Amino acid sequence: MSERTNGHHGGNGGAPDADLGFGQPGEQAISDGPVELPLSKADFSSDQETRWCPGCGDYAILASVQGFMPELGIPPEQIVFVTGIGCAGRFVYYMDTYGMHGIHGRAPALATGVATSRPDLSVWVVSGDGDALSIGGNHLIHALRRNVPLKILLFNNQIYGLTKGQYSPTSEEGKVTKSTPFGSQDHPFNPVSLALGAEASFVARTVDTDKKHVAETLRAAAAHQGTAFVEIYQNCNVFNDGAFDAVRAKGEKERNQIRLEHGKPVRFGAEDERGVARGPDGRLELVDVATVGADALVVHDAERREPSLAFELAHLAARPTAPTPIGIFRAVDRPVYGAELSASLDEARAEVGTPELEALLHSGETWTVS
Amino acid sequence: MSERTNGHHGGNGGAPDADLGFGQPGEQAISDGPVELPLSKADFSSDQETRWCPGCGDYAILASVQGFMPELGIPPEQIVFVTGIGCAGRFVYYMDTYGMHGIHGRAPALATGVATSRPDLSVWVVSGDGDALSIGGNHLIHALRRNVPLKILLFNNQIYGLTKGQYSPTSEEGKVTKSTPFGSQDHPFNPVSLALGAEASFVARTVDTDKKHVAETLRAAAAHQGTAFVEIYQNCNVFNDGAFDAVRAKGEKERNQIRLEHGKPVRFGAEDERGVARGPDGRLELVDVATVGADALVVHDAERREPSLAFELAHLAARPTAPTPIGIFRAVDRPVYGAELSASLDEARAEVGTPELEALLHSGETWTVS
Amino acid sequence: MEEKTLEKLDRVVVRFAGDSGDGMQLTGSRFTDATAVVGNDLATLPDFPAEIRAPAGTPHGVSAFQIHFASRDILTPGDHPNVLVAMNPAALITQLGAVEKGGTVIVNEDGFSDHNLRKAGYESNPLEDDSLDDYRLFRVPMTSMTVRATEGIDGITRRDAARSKNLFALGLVSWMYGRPTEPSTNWIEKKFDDDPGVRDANLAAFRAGYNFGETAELLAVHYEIEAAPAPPGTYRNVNGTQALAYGLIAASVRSGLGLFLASYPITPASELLHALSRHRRFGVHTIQAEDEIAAANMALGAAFSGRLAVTATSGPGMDLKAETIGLAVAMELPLIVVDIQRAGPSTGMPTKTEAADLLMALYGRHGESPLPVVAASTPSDCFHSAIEAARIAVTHRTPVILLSDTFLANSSEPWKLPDVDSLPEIDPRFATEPNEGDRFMPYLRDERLARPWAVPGTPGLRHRIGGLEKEDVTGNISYQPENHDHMTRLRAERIARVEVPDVHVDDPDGDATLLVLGWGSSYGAIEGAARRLRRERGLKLATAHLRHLNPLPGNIEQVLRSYERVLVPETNMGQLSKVLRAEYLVDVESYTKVDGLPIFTRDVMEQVEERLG
Amino acid sequence: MEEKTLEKLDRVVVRFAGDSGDGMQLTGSRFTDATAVVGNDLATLPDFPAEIRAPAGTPHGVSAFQIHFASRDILTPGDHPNVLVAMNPAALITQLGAVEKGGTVIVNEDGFSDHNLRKAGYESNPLEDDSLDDYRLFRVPMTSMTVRATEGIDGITRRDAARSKNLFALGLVSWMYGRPTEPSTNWIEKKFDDDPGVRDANLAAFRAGYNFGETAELLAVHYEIEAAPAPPGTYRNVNGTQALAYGLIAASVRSGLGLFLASYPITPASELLHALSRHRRFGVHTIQAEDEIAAANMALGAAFSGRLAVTATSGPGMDLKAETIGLAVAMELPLIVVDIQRAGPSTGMPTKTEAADLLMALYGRHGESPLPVVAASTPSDCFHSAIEAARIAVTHRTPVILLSDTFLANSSEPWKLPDVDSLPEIDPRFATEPNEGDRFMPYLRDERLARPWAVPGTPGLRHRIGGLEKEDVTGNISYQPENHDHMTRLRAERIARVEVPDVHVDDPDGDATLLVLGWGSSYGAIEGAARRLRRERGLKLATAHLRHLNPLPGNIEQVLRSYERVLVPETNMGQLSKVLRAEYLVDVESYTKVDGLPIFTRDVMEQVEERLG
Ligand SMILES: Cc1ncc(C[n+]2csc(CCOP(=O)(O)OP(=O)(O)O)c2C)c(N)n1
Ligand SMILES: Cc1ncc(C[n+]2csc(CCOP(=O)(O)OP(=O)(O)O)c2C)c(N)n1
Ligand code: SF4
Ligand code: SF4
Ligand SMILES: [Mg+2]
Ligand SMILES: [Mg+2]
Repeated sequence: MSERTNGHHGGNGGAPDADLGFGQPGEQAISDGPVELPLSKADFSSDQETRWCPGCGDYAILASVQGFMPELGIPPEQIVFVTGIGCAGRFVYYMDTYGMHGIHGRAPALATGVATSRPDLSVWVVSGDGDALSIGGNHLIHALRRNVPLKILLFNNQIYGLTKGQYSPTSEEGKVTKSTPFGSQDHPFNPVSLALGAEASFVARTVDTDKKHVAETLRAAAAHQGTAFVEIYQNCNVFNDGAFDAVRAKGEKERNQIRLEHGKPVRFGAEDERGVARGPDGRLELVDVATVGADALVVHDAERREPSLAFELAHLAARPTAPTPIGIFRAVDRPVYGAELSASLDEARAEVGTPELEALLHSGETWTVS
Repeated sequence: MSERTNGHHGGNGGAPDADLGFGQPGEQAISDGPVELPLSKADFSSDQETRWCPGCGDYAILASVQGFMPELGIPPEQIVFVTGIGCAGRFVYYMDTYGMHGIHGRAPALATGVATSRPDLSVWVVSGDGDALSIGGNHLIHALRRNVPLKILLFNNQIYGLTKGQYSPTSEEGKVTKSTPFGSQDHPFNPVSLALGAEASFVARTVDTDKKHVAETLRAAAAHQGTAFVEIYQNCNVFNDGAFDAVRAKGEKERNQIRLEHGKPVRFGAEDERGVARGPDGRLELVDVATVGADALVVHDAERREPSLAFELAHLAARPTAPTPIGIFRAVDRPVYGAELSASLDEARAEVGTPELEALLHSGETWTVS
Repeated sequence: MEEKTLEKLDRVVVRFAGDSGDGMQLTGSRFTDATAVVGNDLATLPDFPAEIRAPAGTPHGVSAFQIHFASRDILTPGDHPNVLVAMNPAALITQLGAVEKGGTVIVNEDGFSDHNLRKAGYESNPLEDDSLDDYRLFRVPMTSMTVRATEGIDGITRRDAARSKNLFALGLVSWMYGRPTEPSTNWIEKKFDDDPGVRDANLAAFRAGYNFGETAELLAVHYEIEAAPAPPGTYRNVNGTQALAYGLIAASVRSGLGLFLASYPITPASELLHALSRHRRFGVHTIQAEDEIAAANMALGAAFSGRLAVTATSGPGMDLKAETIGLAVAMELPLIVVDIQRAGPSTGMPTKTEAADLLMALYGRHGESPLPVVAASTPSDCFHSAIEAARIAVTHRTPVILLSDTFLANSSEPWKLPDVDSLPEIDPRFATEPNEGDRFMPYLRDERLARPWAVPGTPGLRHRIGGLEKEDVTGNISYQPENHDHMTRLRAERIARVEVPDVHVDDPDGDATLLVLGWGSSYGAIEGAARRLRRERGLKLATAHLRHLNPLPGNIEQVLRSYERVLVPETNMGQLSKVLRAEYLVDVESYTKVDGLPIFTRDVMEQVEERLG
Repeated sequence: MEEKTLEKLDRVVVRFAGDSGDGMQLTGSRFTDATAVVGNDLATLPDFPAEIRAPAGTPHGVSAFQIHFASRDILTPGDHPNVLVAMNPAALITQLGAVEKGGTVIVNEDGFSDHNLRKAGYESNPLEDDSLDDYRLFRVPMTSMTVRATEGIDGITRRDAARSKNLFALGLVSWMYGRPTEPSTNWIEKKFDDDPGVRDANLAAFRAGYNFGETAELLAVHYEIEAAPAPPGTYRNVNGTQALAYGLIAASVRSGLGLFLASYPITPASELLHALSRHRRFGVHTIQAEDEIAAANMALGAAFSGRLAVTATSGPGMDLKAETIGLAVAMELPLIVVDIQRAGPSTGMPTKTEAADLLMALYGRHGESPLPVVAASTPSDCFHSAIEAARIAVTHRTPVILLSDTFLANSSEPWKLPDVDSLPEIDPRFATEPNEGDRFMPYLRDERLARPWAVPGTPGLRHRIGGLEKEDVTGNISYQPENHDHMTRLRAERIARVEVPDVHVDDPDGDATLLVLGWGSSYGAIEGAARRLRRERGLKLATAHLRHLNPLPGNIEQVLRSYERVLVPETNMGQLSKVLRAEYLVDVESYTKVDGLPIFTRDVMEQVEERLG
């Protein structure tokens, strides 16, 4: 096993805790590990043929991830992708890293086993809205509250792709699908809201085709020390085409993407002419900047310990069909689960052997027959 | 099966939607169903011997529930209690209603089956912090988002009682228990925060021994049309004694209980001398009323559609060891899952028989051999 | 134009194969309907790709549909196609292996571009080298002929037109086998009623194909397959999923119990959820649960509430439901658990068939938790098996596992519609009164050892049930050793007492020495093989097929002992064999096939010939 | 003071019983330690109430501890106590049934208040009516004598003092059986080092009890039980849980693999989580997961990462882990799944014992997913079975199910500590290099058919595994029929090839006609019964005990065929019998006991006598 340490995990090297590297491409690219050659996208691309439907948003995400990975400066053998079942779950086969394609919904638990037992690895989970929020909802919220060192990418296409088009826990009310010919009755989850309610320390949202924003978001996620949860709006052009057009389609996204940037006032619109301000009753509202004045705008603070601002922002849009926040909602440091422990256990283990085992067995009351 | 309808479910009778009956004891006690004799606590008490540890907080809750039930005016045979496994799970045996004692963590799903197939019943779930938040977390959040017509009582003692004292998802970080002799590493859930993140339409919190407040809370929960989620701080005097002393013990609770009342400014303290106000950066803060003035206090609005105020209030106290909100955080109406459907399906079914079945089988292309 | 030869055939197996986007399933089902109308017996099997929509032209994106039709009673979709219609090289390369040597291969020549050949993995063009020498090859430029036939239709581009090439193929094959054109043209007209352009293009393509057959010199022969003698009655085609859905609805109507299905999507069981979701008219309540555990619990909650409760899944979902099924065993409530088996272990091959969940159905729960297991044998038998499962569940107050598999779920056959009045009535016998003085004892049993079903809302019968061991009669929690011993044996006994009919043995002359005993979807292959071996080779063999896997029929031991040898073919590693050997100490012989395909008639024939040949 | 009589005894079974708060477990373990020091062989069994803390004085709140000790090799905690120490009426009413007729009953007279009698359910005082006529009754006012003995100790109230009455009982029984006082007084002194009041009160109570025995006229006889002949070595007491924990740690040390346990609390498996959580010094990583599914997946993730991965649970948790175990089968990774069986079905009787998960262990997953199953037979054998499970898992790259049960987990016996160097070494043989040219094939197999274990971090060996069917050698996803058939048979074959030692048969004269074949915790009862029947009745019977349930030992068939009759006693409805019958068509006879209690020596004796008597 490699003894390599690098800037990605642990406090020694790489980005210091306070700097999440928002919008500073390349900053994480320098590693203090003995990487021999600069890595390229090809180093992260496996020889398996991709088998998503032509036009699927998963392709764009795959390209972004493969393109972004070299930046981390982590050799691919130190990286593990873990996925569940679903179209999103196939992601693992296309990354030339170590990988586990688990059963439906359990990827966060599998990955917890990897990450807690091997803090030297960089562990990434890819999951779908059914995988992570329907059958796997419990493992997700528990990974989040524990703050396991994982990057969890949720490909949210608001539908079950692999099983051919049933509604998912993020589908809108009244959704007509094969399993709901009369329209679904379910009120959907807002994944960002759920994650915040579950104590997530890092919560972000991005859009499949927005390469640059995806990379920025992944960069911040990679720099985060605990669980980073990233919702990615992903178009399923076969079973739910256009679900995210409001924030994804040319001509609409310019109007509807509310880009959150830490420390900056929340503004959006083609000309940044709109913004978010706190109304007289204390609620956040969408406003015209011209009307309220730029000073009235809420300044985004992703590092606030108390998650309410992030929660309020998440609730600006119940569905991604109108102005919707994109970016990093929350990024705060809190103790990381298990990682340090595992290292100290490895050290402990290195010190014990036959004599200690002997002593252990002889502990407590013993007697001797001769 | 009884054809009885009563004021408890459906819109016909009982409390109108807008009035949740906060703090108005007895209002729900009048039923328009043909109840023959007024019901008493004894009607809801089974003949099974209670088997909790002497001094357990569960006794107080049981007494409150049994005492409150007659108010509903619902005959006991129309009521179903569903529980999971844990000390809390034993609750079902002591209620003289219909009851299912399910397996660990699955009570919300069992109860969803009961409530959606039988909208004429009043369905109550009793669960523990391990049952509902550890193994059963997923069913809980899905019941909440769907808004199934259930009342879910979470007996939170911040410990696994029945299995003799392991830490639970609500135990504080560093908790030393049998399974964590060196202290737990887990960051706990805040059940109210989790429920709000999961789209819960009714969220409240109360304290086992506070009979009056428990009854008030149950009353509002019963009047709520969808899923009502009630966290009850419950003392486990054997494995986690005193966990809630700050809000439960005489001399402390007067200081630390922040009673939330819809439409009222949020004040607390023995003399109501303290309160909650929004600070300059938009955050909620605990303040001295004398300093900021009563007008500066936040007015609680449990009926606000947007859940952020409730969420902020939930985050005033990370742990119940300091001033902590008690009461109804959120109570909003939104479509109830399944109930109406089931009634309409029953009607549909009443209209079909052999001829319709015959026609169904003959639908599509048929041919005849003679 | 010379006159074409008309030959008579007994039976034909045709497989249509093309890209997922080529509409092969539609072609197949239209051909099936036209075939049914002629009065042939038939059986079909669609074969979907594992991917949702693999890149066009690749082998893993091939979609196929096989139909077997005949002038006599047939039982399976056929082992090896006599005719393969291949719309592109990928279809040819993946499907050719199955075609009988000397069989007919009709290709859409236009699909064989260099690009497509490469994508399919051909190094040279199989139409031009010798790779098809063993077959009768017909090269038909289907795409271009379709485009030509549709020229001038309003609003139809060349691209649109090309998409109708499947109807050209349908027309051509319809001509070859003398299928009437009306069922297909009527269907097209109705289906595309509101889109005249598409309607006309499809009609033109269909007619072009048909006429091409009639006129082109290429095809000199066409065939006649006479109507199969069939018992009088009204027939329709059903696949196993539809039949299962109808069976559950029928059980609901016959019992007066509202049907409640909670399910979590999984291939191939999702189709049952889809099918039942459409039947609100019959009061069918369906819920897509958050997972299989929730689905099972919701169904159990509905069962307690007095519904005909069902949960349906496939292998991985069965694992997850195990604990809840155990709870249902302890609660003694009626619950139907449908397992549409697929090829495992683990995620396995989700679109392939296998029947390897039998031992799990019997033993896949902790502790002693016996329950009845019923297995369907043909697509239409899914209807009757569903009713049987419901009857047992309701009458005996027990969860029942109903086994089907991918092959049954997807394949279809003509079904003689039953007389609804002849279907068994199922009496829920709800408890309405106290049963011991003025008290209600939830575990006081009837002559079947079944306990009363008292649903919430019934005055005077309030009670509480759960998974802790219960005292018999009172249902109170009990840790008494004697009670647990009693209850464990009683639970076993009450399942053992479920009355199931004797297994029927088909031994025409009563002198066979070999019994072929099957269960599940191997029925068609076993029966088909037996008929052919008897007819063509005069072999003496007996057959029997088990619907009830637990309890086993009362006469099974005697049947097993009546034959020198017993062959049990299974699409698993010999699970029923294990059960029979353990139960009766009979040295049954196992034939196992675990390649994700159904057992073929030929497989059984080979096995029997090895033993009797 | 007259001299007391000293009688010699071979063996005694004592049961201490009282309220949960009475400290009976402590009394029992102190007595055990003093007994071990004397050199008696012994076996113990605690018996906890199901409730956490039932209201004092009620029958369901009774806590008991049984110890069997003897001057010869014994094997079980004993069937029926010769002596019952009952601290209150509830203890008497619940435990008396087990006591042998004519046995000794020592009661704490002070506990028999009217109030307590009523709570226990007595209508009249059994000390005063004739209900104890069949026993030798000793009424000792333990509480008041304890209070008197502790008078004057600083800071000790009467209430405090009364709580030491269990040490009075300990002292009294220690005198009766000639146990040395030092182990107990030393223990008290060390334990309450920092609380002199409590220390002195406990010492005083203990001495008062001891002296009461020596002086009071009540007890005229005391007993001597000579040291049992035992092989030389160092001994300690262990229960099954401790031994299992030590075994896993030993396997970690011997393999060099970090031990990783992910578990979700459940009775009785929680104790293993508790035990291992204390051993950070050995690098043991324990996680309390959110549920059993998560626990299994965490362990599997750790296995992939190169750990000695373990997940532990009891029946209901096994149901939940089934799907993940199937994934481990497909992934071919080492994983130890510990199932500490309890009485089922469903929630059942969580504190009672049963061994009814064998068939689930073998077949409780969908599809064909074979894996090795190992079962421990005695508390100390849990140590060796754990190492054996680890050896098979690591060497053969497979999940292994290790079965224990409530009885084994809780009962204890002296354990001759093994020489650590003699324990098997386990070589993980991690892959470090490409295995086919410069490529790495994750499913290229060794002579055992095991695939390479290449852990993340190893350069050049990047690969991806999962639950979809994989092509052999490459590990790529494959839907090829032939590959699936090959892989399914290969998975079966590689488990069948796991080398397991032959089963040892104990047939002293080689002329027995009856073989008693067991597995799991019935070992002690079977061996004990056999020894007594041979010694006392001269019966000819052979015994054998299976540690490996899958694959079965190579010689088992020949062993089964060597005896006219084979009796298989099980605490289930005959699960091993089923397996043996199916596998070998041998008409083994099943003795089944499903009352939540272990099999007793007497049970086996009766069964054998019925057949040989
Ligand atoms: C235990 C289990 N249940 C159900 C399934 C079937 N299944 C596979 S993927 C999936 C949902 C896929 O939806 P999502 O997670 O949103 O992924 P997508 O395909 O949309 O990327 C389901 C229900 C399964 N494989 N295993
Ligand atoms: C599947 C399963 N896993 C584990 C258990 C063991 N178990 C029973 S109750 C419980 C937790 C109890 O804690 P909580 O829900 O907080 O209830 P409390 O006893 O504190 O009221 C556990 C782990 C079980 N019965 N079933
Ligand atoms: S079904 Fe949807 S999500 Fe799946 S591969 Fe196709 S387009 Fe993508
Ligand atoms: S263990 Fe705790 S929660 Fe359980 S009954 Fe006892 S005091 Fe109550
Ligand atoms: Mg999806
Ligand atoms: Mg608890």
